[in-house]
Amino acid sequence: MSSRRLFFNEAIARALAEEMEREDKLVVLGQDVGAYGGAYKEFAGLYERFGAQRVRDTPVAEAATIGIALGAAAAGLRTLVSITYMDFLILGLEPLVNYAAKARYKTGGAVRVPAVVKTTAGAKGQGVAHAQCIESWLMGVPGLKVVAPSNPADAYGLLKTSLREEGPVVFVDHKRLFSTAGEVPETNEVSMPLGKAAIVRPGTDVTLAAHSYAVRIAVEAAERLEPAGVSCEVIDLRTLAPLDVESIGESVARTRALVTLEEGQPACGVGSEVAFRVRERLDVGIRVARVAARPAPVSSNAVLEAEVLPDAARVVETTLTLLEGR
Amino acid sequence: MSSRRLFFNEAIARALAEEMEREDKLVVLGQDVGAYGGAYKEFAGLYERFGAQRVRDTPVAEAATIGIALGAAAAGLRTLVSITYMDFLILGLEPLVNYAAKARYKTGGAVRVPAVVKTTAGAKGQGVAHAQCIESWLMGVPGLKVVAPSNPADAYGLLKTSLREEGPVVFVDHKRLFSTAGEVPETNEVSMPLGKAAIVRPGTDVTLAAHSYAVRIAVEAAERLEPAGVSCEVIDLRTLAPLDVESIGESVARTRALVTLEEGQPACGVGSEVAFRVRERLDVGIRVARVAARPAPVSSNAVLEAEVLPDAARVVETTLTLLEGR
Amino acid sequence: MPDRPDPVDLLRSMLLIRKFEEALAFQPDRGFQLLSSGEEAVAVGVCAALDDRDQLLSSGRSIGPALARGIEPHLVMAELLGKISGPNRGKGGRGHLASPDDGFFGAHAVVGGNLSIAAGVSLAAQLEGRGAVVACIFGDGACGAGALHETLNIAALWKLPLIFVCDNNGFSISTPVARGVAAERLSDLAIPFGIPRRTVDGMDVFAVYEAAREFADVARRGDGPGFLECRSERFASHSTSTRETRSNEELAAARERCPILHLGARLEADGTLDAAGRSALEKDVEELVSRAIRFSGEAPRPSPDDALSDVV
Amino acid sequence: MPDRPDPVDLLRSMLLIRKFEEALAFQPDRGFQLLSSGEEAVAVGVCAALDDRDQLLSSGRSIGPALARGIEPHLVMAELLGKISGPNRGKGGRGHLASPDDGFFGAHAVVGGNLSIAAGVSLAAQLEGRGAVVACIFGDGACGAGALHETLNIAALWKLPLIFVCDNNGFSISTPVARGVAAERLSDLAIPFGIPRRTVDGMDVFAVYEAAREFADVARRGDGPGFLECRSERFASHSTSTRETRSNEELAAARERCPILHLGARLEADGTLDAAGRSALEKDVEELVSRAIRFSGEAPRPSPDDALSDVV
Ligand SMILES: Cc1ncc(C[n+]2csc(CCOP(=O)(O)OP(=O)(O)O)c2C)c(N)n1
Ligand SMILES: Cc1ncc(C[n+]2csc(CCOP(=O)(O)OP(=O)(O)O)c2C)c(N)n1
Ligand SMILES: [Mg+2]
Ligand SMILES: [Mg+2]
Repeated sequence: MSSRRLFFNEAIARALAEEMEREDKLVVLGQDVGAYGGAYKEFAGLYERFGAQRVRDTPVAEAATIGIALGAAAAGLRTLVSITYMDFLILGLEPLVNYAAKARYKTGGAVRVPAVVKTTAGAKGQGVAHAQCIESWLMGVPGLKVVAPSNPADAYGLLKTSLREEGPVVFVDHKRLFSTAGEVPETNEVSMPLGKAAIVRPGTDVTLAAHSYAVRIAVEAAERLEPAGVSCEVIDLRTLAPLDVESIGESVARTRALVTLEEGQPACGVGSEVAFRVRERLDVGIRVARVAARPAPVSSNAVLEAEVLPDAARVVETTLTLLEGR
Repeated sequence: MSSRRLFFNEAIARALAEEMEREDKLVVLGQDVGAYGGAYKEFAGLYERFGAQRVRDTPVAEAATIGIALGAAAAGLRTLVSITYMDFLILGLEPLVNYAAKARYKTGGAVRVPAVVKTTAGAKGQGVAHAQCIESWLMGVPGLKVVAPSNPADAYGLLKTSLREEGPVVFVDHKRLFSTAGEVPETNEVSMPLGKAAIVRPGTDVTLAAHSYAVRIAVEAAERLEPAGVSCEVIDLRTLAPLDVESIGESVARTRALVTLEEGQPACGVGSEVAFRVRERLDVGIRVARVAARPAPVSSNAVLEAEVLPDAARVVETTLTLLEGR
Repeated sequence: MPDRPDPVDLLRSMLLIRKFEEALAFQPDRGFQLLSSGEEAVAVGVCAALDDRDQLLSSGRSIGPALARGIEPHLVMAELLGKISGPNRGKGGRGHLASPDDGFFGAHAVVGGNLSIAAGVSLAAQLEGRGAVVACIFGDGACGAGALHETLNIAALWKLPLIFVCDNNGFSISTPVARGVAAERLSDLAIPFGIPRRTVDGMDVFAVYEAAREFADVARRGDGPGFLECRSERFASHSTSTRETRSNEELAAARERCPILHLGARLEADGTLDAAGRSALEKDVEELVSRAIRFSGEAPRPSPDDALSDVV
Repeated sequence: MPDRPDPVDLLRSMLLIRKFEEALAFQPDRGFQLLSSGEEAVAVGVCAALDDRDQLLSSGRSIGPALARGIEPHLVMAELLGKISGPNRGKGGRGHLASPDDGFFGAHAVVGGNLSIAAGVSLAAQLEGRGAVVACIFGDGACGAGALHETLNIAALWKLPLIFVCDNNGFSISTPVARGVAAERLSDLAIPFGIPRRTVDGMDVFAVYEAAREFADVARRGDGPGFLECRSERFASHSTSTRETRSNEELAAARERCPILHLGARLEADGTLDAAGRSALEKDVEELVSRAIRFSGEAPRPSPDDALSDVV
């Protein structure tokens, strides 16, 4: 299949453009998503092409904006609502968690909410309230799907799939990913199911499991560990809910060691869940460690940000310690 | 020390009355906390005793109410803000997570927020949006302490301690606990530190770790397992952040088996964190299982509610399966 | 939709709500309920202004709105009592009752939580372009919530076909409206956004109907939202398990304003409905209610397996 | 507090903000900044109405407010550049700068997030009973947020000593206020709550001062909050890393309204400040700014260990 090199933000814009072309009922809402094209130009071109009715700038009112997107989807539209940063998603969790996630259940199937809530996680110099990764909160909400791609091809594929789901999906991207490039297949087909992790680097000694931007850190760590004689298998979770425990489990069954990596906090994080589920599945003893943010807010201060965020050096160190005396 | 039998709601009211007596700057805010005395009478008598300035009914505006309580605490008062149900705490997480939890850090120590956010978790026939237990979300927020007592004495002791903390504390109680009774020491002293779990029932074969109402379920399960020859040690976590990993770890080091129990969802839940931390600490292999809500919303429907919530029978079954072929 | 609803139909509809709730109160396993008795005229008046295309959303005080919108009483009763024959298979109950096919998009037990959802439903209606409107009933308590502000603003900016119906029964649980909302008239909350507003006697079903009809017409024409405050009385305590905070005198004064009493007297006085007609009407309604009780009594509860269906 | 502030002081304060930001823009490691250039008169006018007991809170556009409140420029610069000598040890930065001892309770980078916090600070002031007031500066963008409604309502109910200062610079990032808020005048948002309101020219520091002073006096007397809308212009793009969306003509028109230009001309015209006085003033200010740059340049960054201090 032929492919084209796109930036992550371009992959999002392309997926949206194709899906809006295909589905008249798909409407995009969010702050500065219109003529401005989004904080990271990930909506570039949509307003010009589909107009102000279908690409709607909203006031700074995250709660109502999400509620409106969900209500509209429940009533027959399909919607994608953009929440600039995941920190502000907190303002609009009420309709997402109390209404949309439960709508199908509580109505006994009478109402479904085919909406995508797209939001940007991660730290990049903007300080304590523009930096958080709280995707783990959403993993424990029955009725929500949670997607967190690490590269343009997955962003494209998973967004298209998400936009065709029958229930609410939270699509989490990352500030540091928008300007990364990658090959994206030249196809309009939807062929990337939710709930499938990917082995992005095969290896034999340890499995590194990560999602979103942290996958790049994991790969970097794997490259650094190779000369030290440690062969890392890097797994990109891609979807956090449903979680592809099977693929991670298969990998760990081979490597017998798991290091989870995430940019968010460790406590009740993605890593603790992955670790629990994998161990539950395997009947052999495995070594497990997790790497995550240190337990502090993420300051805009470059020194402090770098210290709190996980990096390849910490993954290397943790992995070496874990494998010590193998 | 002499003690008196109190209901859980009375223990809360007593702790508050004593602390308000001692500290003029302590103010209580929330819906129907005034003359009405709170949804569960847990504020009974305070309004009559301390007046409308210090016991303030608020509009249905969880976000601003929490923000005001936090801002007032930051500016020199001490506040307790009541959020009737934890489901509505979602509406006011923004100031709690983005402001209060980070205030001390982001100001380099210039601002502290000695506030208690009290809220009621758990299901009791009121349906999908009046039933949730999301305390695990808060465990991953640096800067927050999270307390979740299971009995009147702990509610009394931990609330008093929380009201004297220098930073924000979330105090989680439970609908089914208010009408439970227990002995509460007749002392005005504060002697119950945060971060200390309690062994509420000693045992040798397996450690059951739970918090809040689930502790009662754990004890019930332990009683049922005894005739089957399984001796359970029940640990009441009492504080979720900080988490007393040391005590749990010591217990599990002896029993070599851990079953976590919580009413909330399993994914990224309290149990997964407890399990991770305990395993990280011990250098021996242990058996671990978790019991939590089944992955669905909790309906007001009695049949469905009972099916989704964890109960003693599931704890018994899980424990027996875990210990099989010991 | 007829230009003016039949007053006897309105009376029937209000009577149905009242008698339905009286019967419900006698059901042993009725659980936690919020009753609409006293506030029937709000739901019935608003629904008289809606047609088949339209959708209604309510707060957790949903029984009146659901019945007024025409969902069959036996189905409502089954849902409230947790039976599988309810429109939501007994999963939603009172707090989340929904039947979009009947034009009742649903209740939402989070105060103020229905507002932005309703605006979304009205956005879908607007883009569909069939002239449908959406009405959203919320309480005076919800007027303290930021959700109202955000939704009013966007509804005004986007000229959404949405009727904000504030059922002001004077209380949010124990808190009187004067201590919950600083606005003198709750409809004043619409002023800044340039949204047309009315405050009417919520115990007068015609006053409610006429104002709702006016806003529905405006919205259908594409001229955007309206804000209708209906001043009503709640006859019972906040919920079936909440302590009453009003004195007997206050309660008696509230019950004096009974919308059924007043409309009944008026129809008798002007000869529209004589004693015989009235008792036939009552019998009809009682029959419906008995059938609802019978049906829901016989209907099965869900099985435990249903707990895990329709999740994702 | 003098009954009327010295106009030369106001000019100096505005000039300081302008020159401070010009210097900041040249710092290589300045990071992500939101500048107040063009909006100086809002912060300076409001601060002229506050005294030592009072507290100010701002949005993430905090540089003007912090300097206007009198935090030493070298300390502000150190904080913005992430140095340990800043009032927040370099942890807060522009988005969360705070110095309560200087009467600047703090910036908060969440739009609308400072409103309820400010109301809480004003509740503490009210209960303390020393007549202190709190001013909270927020943008036009924040007027779409539910936080404003909830806070206005409670402030009105409780008569909090709080001045809501809306710095309406016409835009929320790329969104013009007319598409963000349906209210014709943003101060109309106060109407339903019975809160006194004013809309003034935010480029005229005296107009801002006088209205702020009036509301401060009201609040100090115990008569509750006020809402002051100041219509201003932002001279740069939303942030130092945001694309500009206005045309050159629009920008030029905005800059025509420069508050410093106008006050300078006026003071020259009426003889208050002659050319020599003006250049002395400029030199003073430049000296302060150079010192700030020097000081912050030499100040150390935090060490990685500081990342884990002051968390709980
Ligand atoms: C966000 C939220 N906060 C609190 C509650 C608890 N609660 C349930 S009903 C109710 C009263 C609301 O009053 P109002 O809006 O006037 O409606 P009414 O009960 O009078 O019909 C409250 C506070 C809730 N359901 N949702
Ligand atoms: C709750 C929230 N939503 C979105 C943002 C992103 N954001 C940062 S500044 C800004 C513009 C706000 O406009 P306005 O209130 O007018 O302030 P101005 O930037 O014009 O000073 C936005 C949307 C945010 N910080 N917080
Ligand atoms: Mg009410
Ligand atoms: Mg602005």
